[in-house]
Amino acid sequence: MRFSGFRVLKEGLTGNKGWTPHWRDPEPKSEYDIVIIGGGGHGLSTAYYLAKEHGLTNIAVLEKGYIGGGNIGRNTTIVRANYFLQGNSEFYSHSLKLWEGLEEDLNYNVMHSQRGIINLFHSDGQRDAAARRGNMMISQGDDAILLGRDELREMLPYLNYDDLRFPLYGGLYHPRGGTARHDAVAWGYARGADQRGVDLIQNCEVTGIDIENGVVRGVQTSRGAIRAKKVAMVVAGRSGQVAAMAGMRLPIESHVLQAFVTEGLKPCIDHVVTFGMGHFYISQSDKGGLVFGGDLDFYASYAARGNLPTVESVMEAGMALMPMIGKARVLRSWGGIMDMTPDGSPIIDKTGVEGLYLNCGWNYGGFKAVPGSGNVFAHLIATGRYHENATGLRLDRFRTGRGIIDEEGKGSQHNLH
Amino acid sequence: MRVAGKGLIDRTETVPFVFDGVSYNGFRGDTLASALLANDVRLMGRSFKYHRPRGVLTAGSEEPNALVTVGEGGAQEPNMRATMQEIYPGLAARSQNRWPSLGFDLMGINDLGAPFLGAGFYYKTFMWPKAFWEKVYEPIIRRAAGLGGLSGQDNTDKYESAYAFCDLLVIGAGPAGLMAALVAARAGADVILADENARMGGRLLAETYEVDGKPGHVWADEVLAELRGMDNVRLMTRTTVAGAYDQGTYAALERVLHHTDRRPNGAPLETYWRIVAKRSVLAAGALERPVAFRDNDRPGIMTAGAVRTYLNRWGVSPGRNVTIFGNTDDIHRTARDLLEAGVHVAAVIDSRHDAPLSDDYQVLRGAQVCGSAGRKGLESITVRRASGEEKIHTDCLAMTGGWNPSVHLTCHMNGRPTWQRDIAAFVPRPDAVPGMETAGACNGSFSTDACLREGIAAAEAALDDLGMKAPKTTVPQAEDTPYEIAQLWAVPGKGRAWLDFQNDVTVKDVKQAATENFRSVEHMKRYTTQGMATDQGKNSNVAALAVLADATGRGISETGTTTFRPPYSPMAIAALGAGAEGAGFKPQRFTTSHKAAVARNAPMVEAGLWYRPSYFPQAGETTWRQSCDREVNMVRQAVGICDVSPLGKIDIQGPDAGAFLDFVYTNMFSTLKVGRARYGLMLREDGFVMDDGTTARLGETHYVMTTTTAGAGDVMKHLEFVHQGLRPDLDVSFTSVTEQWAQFAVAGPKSRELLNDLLDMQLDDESWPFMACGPVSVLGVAGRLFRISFSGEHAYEIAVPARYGASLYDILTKRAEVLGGGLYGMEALGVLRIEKGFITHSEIHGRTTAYDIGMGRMVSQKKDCIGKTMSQREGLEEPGRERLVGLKPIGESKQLLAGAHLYKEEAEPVRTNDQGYLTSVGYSPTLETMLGLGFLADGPDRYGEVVKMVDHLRGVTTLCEVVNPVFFDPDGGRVRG
Amino acid sequence: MRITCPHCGERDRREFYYRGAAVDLDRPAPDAGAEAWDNFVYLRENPAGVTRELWYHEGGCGAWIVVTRNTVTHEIQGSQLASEVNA
Amino acid sequence: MDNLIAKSPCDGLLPLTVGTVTLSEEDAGEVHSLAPFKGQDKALSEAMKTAHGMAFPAANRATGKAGARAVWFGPAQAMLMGPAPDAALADHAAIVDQSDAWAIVRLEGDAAEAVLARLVPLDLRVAQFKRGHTARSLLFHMTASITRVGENAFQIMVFRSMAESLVHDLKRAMEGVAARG
Repeated sequence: MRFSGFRVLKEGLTGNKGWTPHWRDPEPKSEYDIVIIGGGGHGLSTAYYLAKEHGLTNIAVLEKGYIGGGNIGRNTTIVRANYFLQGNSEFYSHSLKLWEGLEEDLNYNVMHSQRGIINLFHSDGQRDAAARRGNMMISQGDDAILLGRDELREMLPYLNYDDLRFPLYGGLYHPRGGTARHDAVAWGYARGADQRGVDLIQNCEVTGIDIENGVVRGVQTSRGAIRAKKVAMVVAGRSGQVAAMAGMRLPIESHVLQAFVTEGLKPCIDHVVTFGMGHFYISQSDKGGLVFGGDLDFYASYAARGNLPTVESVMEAGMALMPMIGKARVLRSWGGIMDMTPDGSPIIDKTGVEGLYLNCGWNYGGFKAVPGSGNVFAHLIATGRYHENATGLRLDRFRTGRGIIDEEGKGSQHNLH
Repeated sequence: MRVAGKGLIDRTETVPFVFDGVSYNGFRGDTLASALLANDVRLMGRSFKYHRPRGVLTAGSEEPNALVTVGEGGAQEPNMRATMQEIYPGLAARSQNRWPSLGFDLMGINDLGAPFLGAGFYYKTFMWPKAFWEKVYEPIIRRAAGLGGLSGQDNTDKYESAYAFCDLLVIGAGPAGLMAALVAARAGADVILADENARMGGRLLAETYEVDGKPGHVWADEVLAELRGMDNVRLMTRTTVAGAYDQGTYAALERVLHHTDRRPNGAPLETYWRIVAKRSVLAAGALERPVAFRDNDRPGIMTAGAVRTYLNRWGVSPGRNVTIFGNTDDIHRTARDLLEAGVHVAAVIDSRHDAPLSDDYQVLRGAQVCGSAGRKGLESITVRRASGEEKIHTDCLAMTGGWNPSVHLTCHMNGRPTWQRDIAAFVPRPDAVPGMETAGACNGSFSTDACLREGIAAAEAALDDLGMKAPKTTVPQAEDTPYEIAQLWAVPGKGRAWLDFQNDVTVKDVKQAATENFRSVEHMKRYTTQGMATDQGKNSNVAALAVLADATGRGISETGTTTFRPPYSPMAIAALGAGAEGAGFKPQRFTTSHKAAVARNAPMVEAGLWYRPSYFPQAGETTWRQSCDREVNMVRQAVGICDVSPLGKIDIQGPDAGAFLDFVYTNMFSTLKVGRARYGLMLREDGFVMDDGTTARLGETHYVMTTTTAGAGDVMKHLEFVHQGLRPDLDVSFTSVTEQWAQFAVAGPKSRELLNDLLDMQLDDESWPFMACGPVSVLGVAGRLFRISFSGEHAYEIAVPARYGASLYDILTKRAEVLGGGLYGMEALGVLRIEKGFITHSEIHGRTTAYDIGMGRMVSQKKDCIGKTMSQREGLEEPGRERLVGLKPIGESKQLLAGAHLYKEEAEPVRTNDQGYLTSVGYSPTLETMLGLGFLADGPDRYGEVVKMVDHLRGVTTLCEVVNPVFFDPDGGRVRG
Repeated sequence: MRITCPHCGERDRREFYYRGAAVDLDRPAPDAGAEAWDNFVYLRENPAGVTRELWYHEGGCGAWIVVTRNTVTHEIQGSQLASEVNA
Repeated sequence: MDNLIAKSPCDGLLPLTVGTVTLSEEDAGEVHSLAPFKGQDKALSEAMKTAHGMAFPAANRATGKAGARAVWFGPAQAMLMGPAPDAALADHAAIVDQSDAWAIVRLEGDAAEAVLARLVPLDLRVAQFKRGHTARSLLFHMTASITRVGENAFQIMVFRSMAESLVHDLKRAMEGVAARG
């Protein structure tokens, strides 16, 4: 079924009786060409692009819970391409371009809203770092504008210009940055993959990866064994456990990142605003809730929930930066499990096992990467070669020291990125 | 309608208030909702999507409909629950999400478009044409967003946060909570009893139960009086325990002043509490659920429990001609209470075929309400029986679909409640929150007797865990009516039957979601927005789940639940972030010279929580550059003074101090002579540069290390880690002395002349050569002197105990000025160090190695040190790495910009041609040109080459010559001279 | 969250700085080889369950401690001074 | 001839009274950090007893009394407050002058505990945190040393440079507590 305004009108006039499932619930077959472990955003988009761009459709996506139940359903929905190191820059740029055609491509309104992102800076040194970043963004073909204090004040009059502890010097404005409706992205890719013949298998937990003589043969699951020529692990948040089934140890530590949404409010924040000195970022959803977050809780965790010190420091940053949000009430808080890597950048690579591929280490930047990640990962799986925009996301960069992509400059401690 | 002789309000005190510009009177003790109902106002809000007219559904914090805005300007509070907002003289509230008025809302037109606005409609449309989303569709959708609004002004109220500790936290002060608190308190435990309401007692205030032969509220007051008299008990009213966290930590919000317009100086409107409790008892009660039937959302339709609460607690009947509908005996209790109060009961519709009959009112057994009518308030209902449908005139329908135990807090640590079929509700799983017992209605035990018993049992269990002896407690006498329920979620039929009232989610929406394969409960929730409104599904989740289970042919427990997450009730950002406004956000650190610098009009800049002067403007100077140039020249030609106290200083002592330093620095310190200082480079274990600074040896076993300002804390942490974690065998200790000493740079050719006037001895090159250090007497005060330089000039740093800092700064300034020098700030300091090619964190930004910054040879090959092995990885020493160089403009453009990137002269300035970037720039008055430091691929091999600096952001392109980063005095003659 | 410092007893988590897995205490010899160093600096067991990790009582007494903690439930099973591990 | 003039950390900021609580700057005399060398803990404690009449404090405890106190500051570290350390101590411990490194204040009054409960994540109930108990902890965002020196009196130490923030935060807490009556 094709979605359109006309279809909504027609169904509305005929009692909304004609809607059909967005995807099937097939039984798993005993063998596939490719098994993708993980039915989150990255796994679904990988399946979608394998089918769409490489004509491969004998694919199963195995999801232990429900489609889109991982971090794609529990993030703060920010989409941007504002990185400054080689390796990241071209990759996220590629991803943003895919975002920009996503609704038409998927025939699904994911509400990608390019409302602009502003990263604030508070000193000459921070302005220099922002300039380095902005210049890289432009040289990559993306957009960036360096705002001075007065221009910032015009755009964001509600910030605290009077007595902010770290005075506002300006901001790096990324007009093409913005937000999207997170769940819809998962559903759109799921529907697109399903329509092209991919089997989405929910409630199917992988319990083992079969490897013979260094070659992958298939997986064991809670719904039986499935043979496969290629297996892709796309399970950020659980990467360590799944990789361990293949005997691998990863440069990843899992951490909890909390996020918050307030009660619905009339529109008051039109952009995504990032306050680095306070580790705080905020936007307002189309439904009216202020969606915001901050730093990790900083301790390793698989609990998908956090504790109060981080809650408070996020709220404190909000109060410091924009006191007008004080009366907004936090409706819900939640936590996601983050694959934290030692340089804060992701890993998309082959492994030491033939036919076994790895996509992990999204830190807390995985949402915006969903189209790009699936796209380049599909390319790698289908062709065996790195996509031109993903040559730097290698697993061995830590061992060799070659091409470490440490945007924060914090080094090997996983939770500092 | 106010009912005579009922309610726990103070009828002697009339309270005037305003709603939507109309003045009303209520009584002291009323909520806005009870007072409006007393004034026969039923319409209190509009729903989110369809702008349907709505009245109160409940009498508690879970209210989804009656949300109002209170206050004006910076004190404006959106989305206040009329059911919780106590009235006070002068209270002015207004309705929300309507235009132009609550009675006539143009957006009500959405309701007519409902067939096209069902579940998930927006995912399927607004995609064409592409450009219309941001420009047309999204702005329209956004305008419709939200219920209330923020004022846009800075919050004018004060908030505070606080900590509390106790042996036992009791959450909820109904019969179970009161009993638990009483038992634990009598045993001597430190008890905190917290309740969301203004008055403690829970349902005892809302029902006509007796306890120990007294009215329930009287019994509650007696218990509270006893508790109030004990100094091991803290009673916290208007306090919502909102979240359960690890190791017995709970978040709670106390609404301190919302019930009054008094704002004493400094008084908090709200206090956010973190309560640390060794044990807790959850006695949060239960929430009644509505029944879904066609048009079940009209003002006048509310839960039966709410009707009894308004009647018994506030002496208000929400209607004059009431009908009652439901599936438990509660409906009969409601009928009896109303009749006793003299309110007419038109009919009682009991869905159970075996329902009890009554002589006092008409009971329609096995019947269901299947529709309602009335434009802005209920006028009639339609009842379906086996015999057919029948219309009954009524202005209030009290409905009940049973009760949901308030399990929310037990879910906060990922506990999933279990389905208990006999009460058709979810109950907490035991030990879902470590240390928490559950008691009473939140446990699925609904009779008063069960609540009292479980309260006692929970307290006894907690006391046992605490190692305390429980006193012997007799259970007070109370009703023990069995709870009999026939499941009833949604009455079949046409039309729209509301589940989530605020978000306008209907039974049809849930069924459509199931049809579209959003069968997982999480999918259904996210697709329909069911349970995502301000009540977080407290009123609707279980019914929606039951509808989904039915639509997908599964049982309820198999279908599963969504998760309740903190907070239980929404909490203001201002409360959770209390104290962070303005200067409170992070500590401010002031040097002893701060006031003097400010007095000289120096703009202060922030650096690692410290404030430092940027430059010192003098008469006639109109730009910062003029001041900066003068200050640089002053240091190069005479003498300059700069407060360097914010640099980290760590005192390191012990027999193994030298060996320890050899391990944390790349270079040797055990060989340093006493009375000498040395520059040191410190790596992280991954081989990248961590920090740098000068370390001086004051004695055989005594060093003092200098760190960068920003790195001081991290370096201390690192030293402690290396010592405690890796080398506990070494006898060494560290003490921060950053704050002990006020330290000033005295830099320039006349620095020695200046100091010789202040010290009790004469400095010369022999006794105080470059890098010498030692104790001195400064105007009779014991201080320290270091002959070190960050400017390349003959320079010293002089330190005195901080109490003398301000005084010494004044004296140094005065004397420097006499010598043709004076103060210099961070701008000049920056230029001076760039001229010399000295690095700061702009260069050691965490991604550079010793090799990259030209200090590869400082990594001693004679010993191991932190970071050494990893710094020698193949990828970190191979050709192509970006390494430190100096850059000088040589073309037409003379401008350099930090953050600009470097390209080959002829190359297009795109990423794939990127060769490096500039980290620091400054105008050198000494060399009369801009100078830059930067990183360039294979930079040191390219001295003399011309490269192109491009700054896309600011539109600047400059050709630069690649040079050695030491621009000025490369042999260092000045620093030694 | 509350963490037990062997010196100070149970304290609020906000007083502590988290570093990572206690593998950081097992520093290889300089010549142990690339694999050993990769294991030490970068690779992690990262269990969903009980783990040993390093915390610093930064807003407290300054002790580095090894905490045994469950990453799924956040239950803390014990803590020990880091200085005793390599003593 | 110029003379160096001494200024205390809270110069111009204190004293301050709000409601029942008074905040004042404490003149603690000399302050020295004592860190015993390996195996010298006992010897140091003995030397302290001999010279200053107080033992090296156990963890989370202060010894001595007003005017001459030793406050536990961390593993193998205590602050000797009041007297200058006797020369004999140097044989057993690294001694670092901290006389100018800390802003030291006294918070006193009926509601002093309630005021600190706004800022300090410690269980300060008198049954748990008695006179002579001390803790290194946080005061809002600052690292601090907090010692109960009387039934309703606490000694608080933060870095000298943060004196203004200390007073700012405590004043706000004092006002909030006082306004509740």
